[in-house]
Amino acid sequence: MTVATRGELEGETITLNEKSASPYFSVKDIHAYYGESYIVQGVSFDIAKGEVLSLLGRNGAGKTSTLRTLARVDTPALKSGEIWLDGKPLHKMRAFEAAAEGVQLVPEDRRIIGGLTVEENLILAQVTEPKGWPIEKIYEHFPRLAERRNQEATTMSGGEQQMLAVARALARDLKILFLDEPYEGLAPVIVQEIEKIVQQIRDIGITTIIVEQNAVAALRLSDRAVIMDTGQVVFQGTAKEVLDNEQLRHEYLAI
Amino acid sequence: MFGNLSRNDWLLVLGFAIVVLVSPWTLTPFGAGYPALLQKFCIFGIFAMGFNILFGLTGYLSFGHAAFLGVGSYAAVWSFKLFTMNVIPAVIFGVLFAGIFAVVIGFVSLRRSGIYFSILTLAFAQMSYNLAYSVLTPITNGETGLQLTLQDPRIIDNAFITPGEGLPQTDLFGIPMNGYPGFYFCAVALIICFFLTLRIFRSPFGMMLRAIKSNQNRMRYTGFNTRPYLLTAFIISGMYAGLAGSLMAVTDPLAGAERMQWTASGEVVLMTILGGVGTLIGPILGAGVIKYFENIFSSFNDRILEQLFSFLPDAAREVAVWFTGLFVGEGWHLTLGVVFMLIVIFLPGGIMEGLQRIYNRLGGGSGPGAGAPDTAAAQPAE
Amino acid sequence: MDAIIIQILNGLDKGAAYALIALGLTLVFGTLGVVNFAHGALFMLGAFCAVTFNKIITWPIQPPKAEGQLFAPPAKPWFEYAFGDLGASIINWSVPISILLAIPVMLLIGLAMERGLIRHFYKRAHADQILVTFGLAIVLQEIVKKFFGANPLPQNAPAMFNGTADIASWFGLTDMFIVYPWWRLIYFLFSLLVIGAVFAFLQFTTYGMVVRAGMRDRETVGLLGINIERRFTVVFGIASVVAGLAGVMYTPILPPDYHLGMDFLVLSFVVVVVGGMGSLPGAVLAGFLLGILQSFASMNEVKGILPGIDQIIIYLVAVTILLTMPRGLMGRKGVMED
Amino acid sequence: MSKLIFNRRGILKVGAAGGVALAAPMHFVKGAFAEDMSCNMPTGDTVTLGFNVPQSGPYADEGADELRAYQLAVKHLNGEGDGGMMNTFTSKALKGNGILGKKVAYVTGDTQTKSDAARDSAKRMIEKEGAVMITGGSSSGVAVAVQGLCQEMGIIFMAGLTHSNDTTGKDKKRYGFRHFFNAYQSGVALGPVLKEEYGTDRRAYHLTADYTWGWTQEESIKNTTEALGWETVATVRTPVGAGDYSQYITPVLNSGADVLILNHYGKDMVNSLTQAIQFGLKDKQVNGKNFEIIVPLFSRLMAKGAGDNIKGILGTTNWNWSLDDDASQAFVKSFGAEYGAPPSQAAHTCYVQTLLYADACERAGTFFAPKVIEALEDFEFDGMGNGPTLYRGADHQCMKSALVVKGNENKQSEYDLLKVVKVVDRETLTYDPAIFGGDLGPSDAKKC
Repeated sequence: MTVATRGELEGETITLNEKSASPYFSVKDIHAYYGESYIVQGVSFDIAKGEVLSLLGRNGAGKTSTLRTLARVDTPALKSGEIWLDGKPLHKMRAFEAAAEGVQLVPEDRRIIGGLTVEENLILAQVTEPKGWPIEKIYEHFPRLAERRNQEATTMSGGEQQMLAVARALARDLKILFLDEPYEGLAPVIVQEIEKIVQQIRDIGITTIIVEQNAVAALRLSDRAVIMDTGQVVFQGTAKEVLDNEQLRHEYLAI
Repeated sequence: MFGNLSRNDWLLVLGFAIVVLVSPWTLTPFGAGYPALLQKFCIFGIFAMGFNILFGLTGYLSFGHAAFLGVGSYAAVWSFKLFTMNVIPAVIFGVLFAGIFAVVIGFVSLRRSGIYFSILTLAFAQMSYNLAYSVLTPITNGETGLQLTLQDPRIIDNAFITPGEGLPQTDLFGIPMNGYPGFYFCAVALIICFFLTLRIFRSPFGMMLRAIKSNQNRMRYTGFNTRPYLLTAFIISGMYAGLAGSLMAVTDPLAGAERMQWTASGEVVLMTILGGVGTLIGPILGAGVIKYFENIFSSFNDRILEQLFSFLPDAAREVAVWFTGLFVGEGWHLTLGVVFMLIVIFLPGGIMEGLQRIYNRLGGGSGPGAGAPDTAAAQPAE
Repeated sequence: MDAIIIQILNGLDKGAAYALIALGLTLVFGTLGVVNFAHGALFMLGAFCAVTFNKIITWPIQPPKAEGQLFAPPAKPWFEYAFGDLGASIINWSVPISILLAIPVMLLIGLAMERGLIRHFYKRAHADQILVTFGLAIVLQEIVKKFFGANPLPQNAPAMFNGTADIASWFGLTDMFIVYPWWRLIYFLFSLLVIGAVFAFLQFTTYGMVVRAGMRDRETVGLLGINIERRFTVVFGIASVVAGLAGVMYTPILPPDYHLGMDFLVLSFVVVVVGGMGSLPGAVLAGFLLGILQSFASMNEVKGILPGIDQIIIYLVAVTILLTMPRGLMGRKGVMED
Repeated sequence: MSKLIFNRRGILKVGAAGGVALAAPMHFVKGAFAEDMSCNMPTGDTVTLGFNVPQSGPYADEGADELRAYQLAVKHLNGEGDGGMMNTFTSKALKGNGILGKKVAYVTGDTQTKSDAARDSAKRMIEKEGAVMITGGSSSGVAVAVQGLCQEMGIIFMAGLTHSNDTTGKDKKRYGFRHFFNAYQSGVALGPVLKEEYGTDRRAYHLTADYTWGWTQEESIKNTTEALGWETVATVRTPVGAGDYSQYITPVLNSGADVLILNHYGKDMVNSLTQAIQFGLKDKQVNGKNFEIIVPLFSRLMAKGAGDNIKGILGTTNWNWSLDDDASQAFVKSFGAEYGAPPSQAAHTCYVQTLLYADACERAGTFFAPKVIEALEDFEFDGMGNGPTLYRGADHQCMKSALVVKGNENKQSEYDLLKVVKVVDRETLTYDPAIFGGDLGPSDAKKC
């Protein structure tokens, strides 16, 4: 038996199955729109604490939109469905409120803020609670950023910006991390470096969702995988199941 | 030839024509059944409808459309002064010159988009206004406005008839163009413009403009050159404005520089948005509402209000008169401001959206998009 | 030479007003993404803060009507009755002192406007924003007209700033004749002070850094747990205070009337766009640039060659700049282009 | 007359018949075209006048004061109140029972100080509300535009505040009448006073509002001052509504001029004067003389806007409430009792115009416009505050005295802003109507 979750209190019927606990992060039948276009069409999945999940699928399958919906940014707009993180109803929150609950999205284009230095980008992440790693600790782990702390952040290379984006997420005390295409557009050497960082994050035990074109690279780090197509979930399973399923790989991942 | 118009469209044109032509009777109970105001309804209806072809279809917000109105007026009055009091050449000149003006301004302004386009058009219109007001006085007669004089050559008229004593009137082959005949002339012009607008809305050209509005960038990436389409729309809407301007001169042969001022350009933007951007009828309704307010509300004075509230006891009457006095007479601008705000806040799609909602509530439609064919084209401003 | 220097001064002074208004306008646009047509009205309201303050402290105490006089003799302000010489000098300094009134009042007006109206329009089309704020501008000016009438209401600068400064002699230029009104010099310096304060706030405080970040990318700032909209409300309040202060201090130069805001509105939009939408330094630069060009175009020598140039110079420059520099002097790509 | 006219009439008839068939409602079928019917002749027991004044825009305060004067005039015409100038007016045709026994009613409209808006609003009053006469306006452009409209529609227009020579000069109309003086008369009136106060050796610099009224005023004043022997250093055109005039004022400093003439009115005048004073022009010494500023057309409401800056500045005005003749006193008393403040010159001219129209109808015995025009033309009267006055038939301009005034240095009341320096008599101000050209046009009645 477990303690009643928020879901139960709100009249949600939860069948107590053999896991006997509500999942750490739970997505229930979310539907989201960009204006009139129906992008996310009823996606549901759960993640356990500390798990790493790959969200895979072809271009335009709705992966990024799903991540953005989960991070509660204004677009796409969530029309229905629920998102729960550790008993907190994210679907009722806006991005800044979700961030206060420990949600962090590292967007695919990194969204390093121009006109600000590297250090200012990091300070920005610690303007509000909950704060994560102190900035000095970040510099220890990312010596490159320390070197460039007073440089305008957008003048750095793509890989460095990706580092900063991840570092910025770590500067907050995060419960779940959404990584959107962390390797996109980066040279192989840099990819390796980033991969190492993601590995570290995983080792710390931060629950993570990775969206990645490079499915193989993503699956290497993941416990489980969700495959999407045209806004819907077409497969859920372990990372290994995906790697072993030729047809699945061929049909949805082109690998 | 008119293959792109459905039966419903024809009915719409017919219905519209009937509504316009009977308006002298139907609008009288509202105090609007007199020629000068009815003429204004038609003229500004044309102006707003033309503006909507640019703004409603392509999303390009011109803030200098009044310049074309002014050019149309000046051209028409010059036609009266130089050639003949017949209105047909005046209208042709008005539309033509406004068109030429639109080619030049449009060609330059359309090199930019968004607010930069708006400011470019605003700048051109303000330059026209300032120059017309002062330096160009020989052409425009400055602040007073261009008027007919007894010394005008009027070469065509004078070749056939001896001028009578006093200033001649504008005429359509003998029918003087003031009062109700003037209104009917404008009304016919409005109906023709409505028909043309409907055709543009339904044509592939109209579809193309809408496509530009919804995704200009994508069209650019595909190597598609949108500018000729935009320029054509700009010129067409400039010509509508020129027609409106020349009709103003037809019903009242005077052309003033303030017709080109930014406030006049702003007015047509307000009319269009008030009525409903991108809708067929909306801009005409918007024009009607604003002109009605301007004419009717500004004419109220304390004495009329006293009569209106005469049934109240003295103290209550004073309060009522004072309070309503804030919004009418010299306070009519306040009413206008409040109405804009209310409409934009509560009816983002303008009056047309309001009508659509009422229509739906009355059970006429079962859901969005099920309304009248013209409102189906309604879409929020982008 | 003297003439040119004086025209530069004129341009700087004119530009100071443009820059202050455009600064606030850009601040609001850059943060909230709202095209605020009521910004000119805020400038006007600021000016009327000075008028109101002056009205309050000079509330007339009517001496009794003499026998046979139809209208009473000029009244004496009650402040003079109540506080004697101190009262008189407060009245003398009423314009600068009314800044103290204007700051809280304008802040409140700004916050109320943003919370009550503007916030509902963040995601609406720019056209809707223009319409609703334009409607608001009309309403505000009509209310002011109702209370203060349509005539300009002259406000005096403190007596010690009446008259002119002999600027040439400051620099020991005895062969030149350059005088300039004290109050206009003060206005110019005041504007630099305000502009400097705004930039310092944005550049050197964490709050300012957050705002700058929000102007660049409000979504990401939101993802970092910051409620940027609340901060932008404060920014709106600041913009409103800046416009208000510009208005207060302008009253001795231009007697304010209810229409003041509309007179500056179009011009300040041109300034903002020429500067580049969303660029604060651009707005300031464009303000001063257009002010100076306007002054030069008004010189007889120039007008002799190009009659009427002074009436269109601002628009002409705007067209030229926008055609050669697609996004204005310092605009960024993608802002307000569709 | 050529026979082609006849033909044209034929077409006209056919066309008009078509028009009637189309437009059957109201106006076309209203009454047969009787011999002496003109537009909107009252048929019931009231007569409606149209007061077309600026209610918004820069002249809104003047418009409000004009409207007050009109309402007072209506009261007096209807026999209410103390009668004001009706008691001093030399023509005794008005009986205080309305006009020709019909009670006077009125309608109002907002000109917005724009020609278009003013014509729209005049048209509304004529077409919809049946006004038999239109009066008002606070700017020459508007007056000329509305006057032209009234000529076309056959409605008498009694101009309010309009100072341009054009109104009764090149744009004069048979149906338009002006009581207010004009720029030319301002110049003539100012001349001797300028000579007396500032001598004959002066160098003048003009700043002129860049539109028709500004130009006629500049020309008139320039002619006057040059006749005195003054030199004109420069005439500079300034945009209307410029707000900040600093860039036009600074060149005056080093130009060698010792007199600045501001051909501005309204808000422009308030601004340019305020700023000129700020630039220290009044404290300057040039060529060994005190620098002077002249504002040829003054109004008390504008003087109020300029505040203390107006002190000691010369100008002209049509009428001022401080005049002590019986007529002015009666009017000020009546107006002051009603509204608690003295009337402005705009209010005065509007009040007088209304009375003059009513009186003309009484004397003509009809509202029939051509007859009323006849009654107004070359009408001699007195007791309206400007001494003996002639409504000149040749150009419909009143010939009467005008005032040279100075901003009061020592005011006795809040309203005591202008001090009368000199009352310039009618003979001095009378000029040949031919100098401005123009043509009154016909007075034949129009149906409407």
